[in-house]
Amino acid sequence: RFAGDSGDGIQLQGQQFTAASALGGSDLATLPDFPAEIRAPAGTRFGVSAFQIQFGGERITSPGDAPDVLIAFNPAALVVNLPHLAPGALIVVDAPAFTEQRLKRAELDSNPLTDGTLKDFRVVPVDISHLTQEAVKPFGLGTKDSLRCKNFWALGLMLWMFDQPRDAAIRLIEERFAKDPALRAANLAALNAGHAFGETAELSHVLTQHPTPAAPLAAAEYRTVTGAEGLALGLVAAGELADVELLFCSYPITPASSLLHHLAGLEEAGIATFQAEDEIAAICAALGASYAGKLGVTSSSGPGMALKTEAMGLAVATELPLVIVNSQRAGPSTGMPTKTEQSDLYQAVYGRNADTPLPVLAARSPGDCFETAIEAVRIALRHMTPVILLTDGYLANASELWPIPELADFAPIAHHKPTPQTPAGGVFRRDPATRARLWAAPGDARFVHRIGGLEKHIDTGNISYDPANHQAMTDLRQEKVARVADFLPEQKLEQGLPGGLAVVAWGSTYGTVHQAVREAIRAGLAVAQIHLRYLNPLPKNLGALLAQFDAVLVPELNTGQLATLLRDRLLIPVEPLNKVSGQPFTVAEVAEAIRALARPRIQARAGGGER
Amino acid sequence: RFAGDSGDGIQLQGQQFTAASALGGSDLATLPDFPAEIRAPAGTRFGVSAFQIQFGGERITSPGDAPDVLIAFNPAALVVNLPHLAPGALIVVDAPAFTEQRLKRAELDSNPLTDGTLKDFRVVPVDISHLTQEAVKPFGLGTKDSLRCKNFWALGLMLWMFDQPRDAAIRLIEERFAKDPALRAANLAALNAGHAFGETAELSHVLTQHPTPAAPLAAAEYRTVTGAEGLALGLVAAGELADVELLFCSYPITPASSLLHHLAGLEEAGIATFQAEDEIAAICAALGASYAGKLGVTSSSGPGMALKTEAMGLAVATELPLVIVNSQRAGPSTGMPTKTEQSDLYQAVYGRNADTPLPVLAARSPGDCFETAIEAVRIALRHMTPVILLTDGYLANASELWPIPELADFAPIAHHKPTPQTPAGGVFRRDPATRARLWAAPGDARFVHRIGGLEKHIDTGNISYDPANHQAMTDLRQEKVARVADFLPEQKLEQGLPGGLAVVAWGSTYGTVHQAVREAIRAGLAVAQIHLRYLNPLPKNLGALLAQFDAVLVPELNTGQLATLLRDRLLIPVEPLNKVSGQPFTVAEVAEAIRALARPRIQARAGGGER
Amino acid sequence: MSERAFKDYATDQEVRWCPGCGDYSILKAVHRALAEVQADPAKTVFVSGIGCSSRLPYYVETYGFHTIHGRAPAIATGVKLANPELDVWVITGDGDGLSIGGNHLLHALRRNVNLNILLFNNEIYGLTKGQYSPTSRVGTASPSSPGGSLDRPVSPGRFALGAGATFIARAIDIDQKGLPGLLAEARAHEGAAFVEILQNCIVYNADVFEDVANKKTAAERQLHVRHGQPLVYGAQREKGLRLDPRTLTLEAVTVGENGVGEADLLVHDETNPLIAQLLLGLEAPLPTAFGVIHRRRAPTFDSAFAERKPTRRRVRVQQLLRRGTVLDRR
Amino acid sequence: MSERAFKDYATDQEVRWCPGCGDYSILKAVHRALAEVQADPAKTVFVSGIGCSSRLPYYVETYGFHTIHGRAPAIATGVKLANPELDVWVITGDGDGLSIGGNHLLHALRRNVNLNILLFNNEIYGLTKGQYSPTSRVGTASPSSPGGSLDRPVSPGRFALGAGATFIARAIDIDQKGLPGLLAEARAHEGAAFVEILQNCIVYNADVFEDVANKKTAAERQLHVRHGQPLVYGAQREKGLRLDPRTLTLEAVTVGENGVGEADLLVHDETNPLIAQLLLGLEAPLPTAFGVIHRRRAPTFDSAFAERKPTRRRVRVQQLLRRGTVLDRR
Ligand SMILES: Cc1ncc(C[n+]2csc(CCOP(=O)(O)OP(=O)(O)O)c2C)c(N)n1
Ligand SMILES: Cc1ncc(C[n+]2csc(CCOP(=O)(O)OP(=O)(O)O)c2C)c(N)n1
Ligand code: SF4
Ligand code: SF4
Ligand SMILES: [Mg+2]
Ligand SMILES: [Mg+2]
Repeated sequence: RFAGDSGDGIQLQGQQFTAASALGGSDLATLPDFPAEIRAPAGTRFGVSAFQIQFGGERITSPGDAPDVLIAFNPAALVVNLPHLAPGALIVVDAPAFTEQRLKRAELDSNPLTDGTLKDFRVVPVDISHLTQEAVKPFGLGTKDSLRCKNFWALGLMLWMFDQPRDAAIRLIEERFAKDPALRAANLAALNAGHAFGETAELSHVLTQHPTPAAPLAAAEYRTVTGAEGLALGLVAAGELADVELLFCSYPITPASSLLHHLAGLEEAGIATFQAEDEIAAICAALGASYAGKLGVTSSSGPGMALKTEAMGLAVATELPLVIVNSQRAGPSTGMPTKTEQSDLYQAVYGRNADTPLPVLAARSPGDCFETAIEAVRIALRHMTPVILLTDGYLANASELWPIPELADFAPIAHHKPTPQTPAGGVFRRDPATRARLWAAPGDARFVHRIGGLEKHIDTGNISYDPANHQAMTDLRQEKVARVADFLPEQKLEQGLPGGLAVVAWGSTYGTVHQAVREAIRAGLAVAQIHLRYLNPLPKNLGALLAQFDAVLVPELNTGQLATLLRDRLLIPVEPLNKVSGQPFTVAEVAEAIRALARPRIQARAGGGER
Repeated sequence: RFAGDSGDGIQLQGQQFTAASALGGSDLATLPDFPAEIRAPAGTRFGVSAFQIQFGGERITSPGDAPDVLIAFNPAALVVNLPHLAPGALIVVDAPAFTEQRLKRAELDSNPLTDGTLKDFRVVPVDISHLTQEAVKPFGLGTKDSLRCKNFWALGLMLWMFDQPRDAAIRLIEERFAKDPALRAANLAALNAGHAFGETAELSHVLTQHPTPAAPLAAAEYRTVTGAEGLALGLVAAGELADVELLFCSYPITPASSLLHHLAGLEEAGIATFQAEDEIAAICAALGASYAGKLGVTSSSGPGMALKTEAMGLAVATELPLVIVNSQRAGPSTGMPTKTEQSDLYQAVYGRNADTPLPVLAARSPGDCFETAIEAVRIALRHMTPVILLTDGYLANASELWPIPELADFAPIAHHKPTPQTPAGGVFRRDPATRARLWAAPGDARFVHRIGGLEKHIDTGNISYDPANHQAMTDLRQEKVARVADFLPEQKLEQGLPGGLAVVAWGSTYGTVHQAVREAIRAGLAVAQIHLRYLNPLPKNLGALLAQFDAVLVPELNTGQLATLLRDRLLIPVEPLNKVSGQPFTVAEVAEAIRALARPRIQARAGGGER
Repeated sequence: MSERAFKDYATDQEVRWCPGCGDYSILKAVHRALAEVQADPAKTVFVSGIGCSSRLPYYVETYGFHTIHGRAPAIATGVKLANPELDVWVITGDGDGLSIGGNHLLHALRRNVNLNILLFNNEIYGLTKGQYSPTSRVGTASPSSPGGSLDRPVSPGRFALGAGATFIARAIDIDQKGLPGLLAEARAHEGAAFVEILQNCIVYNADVFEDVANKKTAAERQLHVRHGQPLVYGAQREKGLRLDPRTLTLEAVTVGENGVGEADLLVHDETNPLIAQLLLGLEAPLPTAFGVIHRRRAPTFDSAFAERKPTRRRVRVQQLLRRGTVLDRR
Repeated sequence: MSERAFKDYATDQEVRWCPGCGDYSILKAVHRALAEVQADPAKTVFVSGIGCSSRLPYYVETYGFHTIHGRAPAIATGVKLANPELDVWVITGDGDGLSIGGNHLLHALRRNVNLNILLFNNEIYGLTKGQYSPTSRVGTASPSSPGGSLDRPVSPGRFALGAGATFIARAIDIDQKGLPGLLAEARAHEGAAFVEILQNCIVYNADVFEDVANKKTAAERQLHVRHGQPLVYGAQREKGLRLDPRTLTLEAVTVGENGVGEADLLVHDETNPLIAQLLLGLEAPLPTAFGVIHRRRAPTFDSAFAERKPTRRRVRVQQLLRRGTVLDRR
């Protein structure tokens, strides 16, 4: 929905669009892959919805569709349209238009951009008018005409965000302005400038989400939450559950930055944020904080994660708690920063020098980011170990309606800080259940000690080159991570019954896979869904669980990294379904793979019996 | 062998040792684990051989034993003893004693330390006299007495190098100097100072080597070579075989530094060395060199390798040739820099963000370092890809008698540099066999282009966010590495026959495993040895080869990294034998594991038949 | 070979910066400078890190390497050592060059590698949506510092001076008259040439340089230094800077007023690090210094390297293999 | 609490340096300084990187963190931000702090984090067996530079000045009289205190500082500066340094000779960066400057951080969860 006052020529534009496509000649309306893609997650409704908006704009709110988008050229346009917006909708505002005077004219006595009105929308303030004028300057239009190009600038931006090709829009412009080369050139320039802005400023793509099926909402209080918000809230919640203060140290990188930005706004909740000079300094500062008795948390993506691997080794060697959040993005190297991928699982599990194991978790949805963050902190503090939490660019920006949790429902988080009763010394006295050491920090006269990255004696912590001790420490490090599994819940089936095909996935593919499996089950196929939160160590019962199936399908947005892990750990054959295009799976893709492997439920039972 | 002129009191010392141990009361002689460890690789003959040296010093030269050691307190002592030394022997010289005047007295007109006389020994020049005097200063001895402490200083250094406990020596001193507290304290201080020197200066441990069984030497010309030398020579040889110049960029780290040091001495052979400010700069400079048309090579260990992982991603993304040598050491983190380990295989194969595959090779012996270096360069240039070559601290310092290769026997190395005939443009025109791109470098007007770490269009190389292109590029990167296997030799059995137990190993455990398997075969067990040089991709026939065996034993100096790889890639059960103590395997350890799994050959055949 | 026009140095790639971004004018100045010196595209390489600024190589019709964040100086050093013939430019930003990349910049400067280093200083992380950078002023409100940043900023020029840079210059994006020539001077310098270019990020840090950039007041706020010339500025070039020898600080004076003559003004000496320190330390109300602030001759790392370590092969490996004692068992 | 003797700050660990290493005397001075200020071991933390120098924390009876190569300033920053109560020392070397760690050192200094940073400068990589370092002089022969190093060295002090350091001092390992007091001053400074300590690596770079260290000539070669005092040195303290206001350089003069009086000598002003630049630029035959070369007050990062970003929990998370529009479906 483009909204502004008529002066902006919105109606005119609307008519133009309508006319153009009414001819039936509009490429937009006839993009060949349109019908097929109609349920696609990659926000491909944009083209369509954009036009629905133009054709009087009926809103689309059913789950599984592109979130509503509002482009507000002035305050009035914003407030008038606000009520119609789906929670979590994306709002692009022409920032400078929000002047005192314009606010008054809209009968507003405070600026909605800053007074919190837009708290649960994603707002992108941009100087559209100015940027458009700059873009069309070369074509020497009058101010009025230049300003009219705003709409195509905005369209360009949206095409970027919804990840759509520009050609259709370009042809539309060419048809429309065939007679006026200046206007044509100007509008093309505006379209491209808007698109370029999205790319240059690394604005994330808006991805349609497949939340858990839209069962009638259970009775509860709901709010919207994005993955980044979920993580931020989960981290501070965990701090409260553990009664530990947090220091979040990070260096900006797309798409991880949004977590930094959210936490910077939550500093009253027992967390402080530090923007370091690079990712190495960020994880080092976080580790320093953990050494000093506050929980250090760091966060990054892609190349930034690679830089943190050396310091992770120090965290493992010194047995300090640390939470490392990885918002995965498309690679290798800089790759496609704004595109999503699940390709850092290998790195999380295996990507350090020497035998340096650590626990790895992954979140499945924006709301689940909250719980997974709490789990990550719980494991880090209970086992005195660094923990990697995997999310991705898609989750970070996706938003969903979320039943507001009651913190009281979460078990408090235990940690190993010495109490007044703890006898002095014995920093390396170990908890029998977890083999975790004491979390003794400077300031406490009872535990003055030295520690570092050189191999240390298992009991005294002093430097030791003793072969037997190194073996013992290596075994200890393995065992500490292995013992995390003793505390994990049994792996459950998300849906479906044993026997037949198990679809095993992790991370942000949850919604898509869930929908595909549901449809398959409805179609009578013997399929069940297993979704993993804990990737290292794997839940103890996973092997036994999978043994009840004839086949295992592993859909991943990588070249088969979980598949590798399952083959190695469980020594079972698995069928990988891989997609590495920077796009999430479509339900259709997963459904097709399921059809190829699953059999009707009846035979399946027998099949299950054969084993 | 301690050598110096009588003034140094060597004879006196010798007598003292003799006396002390002749009593049979010497703890050294009766260290409980001595007999058991007598064949151990960890240079444990030292204690014994040290005493043999004292008892008139018969030299031990049979392979599989501690290399001879000479401590020369002056030039005369050096030259007199030189002829008696095994090639590759370790020489610790009291550097300042090599004065003009002393050289004259030894009838030398040039200084053997600098005139190349010692080219094929490992020489450690240390200011022993001075360091000893400094160490014993507090005890106010006369110069003469202080200087006598030199021997215990040297003993301390050797105990470090041969990785022996000091307690026995300490008791020896205490017995000997029971009556003279000052002398006792001084000699103890000297002993500790010498030991501390070894540790502080990160002097590598001397490890006994198990070269391939001492079959009577085949007719050939031999020289000694350490692993580091082998690598250095292999790299320059490869440069000549490819007719490409090399730029070696590195940052010092134990044990990788020795490669830098050797190459710094070979700069006339078509390689230049650049000491960068850190490991990141080192790999980046090397990559810059490859971009500019020379082959970049970088080298590191442990924590330094972790720092290089980000830039490896850029090398994969830009498809530039690069050789990365990893001299593995004990970790995690700083760990035990001077101890050996094979624990970076996970990192080499999986340790990067995103799907970023690259070929991985490992050397098995000092001489094999030469060939493996050539292979690494061959693959990097043929496939336009970064390559990781794994060696370790043990190999880097171990030395063996090596039949001097004829460079003419090696196939020339092909690369993808444009020729005068190559049509302009088309930097990304791909070789059909390898899918490698053109190695076009600045300076050539025909191929002016831009490249970087953002995803690039598979044909034009321009930045591309197109999903289909990213999928295509991801597949291409996988395929490029997979196709390396098309060019690899068939995996052979080192010894033994199909059926029964296969012992599959990689890297520096070769000698030990070879000896253990040989003994088992002689004992009539159904065992065969498979040693892998190519770890990623694995040789195509490995699966078929292993299918001919009933069981697979995988001995590794890590927690089971190759075992993981084999289970995942081949989906076969394997029996890991892991040791992570910073020490190489002993033949006994491997032999025992073999006995536990192998059956007599006769049954094995049948066993083999059962399949 | 026919004369190349500055347009010939533009590529066919769509320029991806926000309209009005200062990077456009810098790009134009780069094209102009390359034309001015008739640079050979085949022998010219632009190496950049990551950031809006670091996108520049895609828009210059020479060889270009868009590398990873902060590492351009290290990669460029490798390029230069591998082929000293090349004219190597490094394009970086205040985040790329001074936050994550500070160490490599330090070492490229102190080694005096013959690189032309352009640091686009917009006092913000543009590409990642506007977080404060190491050059942002205290109190900068940004997505990562909603309450205002707390870090004291680093001065790119003083950092370069401390690193031992042999060429330090400052310019501003909009100065199309002066910038191309300055870039040509940087290129001409034998050694690491460091040029800080004040650049306007109109989206995330608009007009942060307004105080010096504003055309109306520019004459009063900009001090353009020239070797051997007194430090004068002002609309009528009536103002000048005088050194107080006791406090070793600069004070603004008006020539002609209370007995001050041109002779009393400090004369710029490019080769004097003390004067560089003074000029780089100028703060409002005193004007900001532009132009070549420091320049001195010093051996370059790459030429020493090329001379002492030619990669050319001078011995055959077979000889090396047979060096030292050989045990003949034939 | 009873008085702590300097021996009480030693640990039970066997000291692992080569006999005669300058690190021993620095360690002793550290023990002395801690005793002098009666430091509380529980509230004192020594953070180091990797290197011989970085082994020091094992030998000091306080909290100690021997981290990874070059990262000590970053880790120490985290320690200080997490608990501003702590007295945090950073122990580093010329390789650890200026080669791999240059960037973190730069940012700790420009942020002015309240750390006491001791850089042991032996102009060599000791721990890794003697390769040349970024402070090694051109031509240094080492295992990685058998033909002599080619890199121009960086000056730790000038680097610190360029980074905006608020406290810069220089000392020499053997100066047991002055060193403990200087360390106490560094500790007293509010902000990042940077102390370069010339240290003799007797094994790999023996006597590289002989020229200044030699007891016989020390008086002539060492200039000990004191705030507000003229720059005098020499056996009879008869020599001094005078500023030539035209060239802005320092020249050696003899007081009493051809009409030079004490009044003509430059008076040290710790707060003046220009004087710091002059002192840090002194080269033979002029003496080397020791003592507090630069010191000025500036807000510290950690105090601003503690004030603006207390980690104390001020709202309950449950409230945050319910912020914004809530959709009630009960
Ligand atoms: C290793 C790594 N860390 C972080 C990032 C994210 N990142 C890209 S550009 C940038 C900062 C750019 O700032 P600057 O250098 O000033 O360039 P500008 O966009 O302002 O021109 C950051 C943090 C990255 N790409 N890689
Ligand atoms: C990441 C990493 N790179 C390299 C090394 C090897 N290393 C250890 S100490 C050191 C240099 C030490 O030099 P300096 O800081 O001057 O300390 P010194 O030993 O001279 O006191 C190096 C290169 C390492 N431990 N880690
Ligand atoms: S974000 Fe700022 S720096 Fe980047 S292109 Fe836009 S205006 Fe320029
Ligand atoms: S190597 Fe040098 S710096 Fe290291 S302990 Fe020995 S003398 Fe000291
Ligand atoms: Mg910037
Ligand atoms: Mg040093």
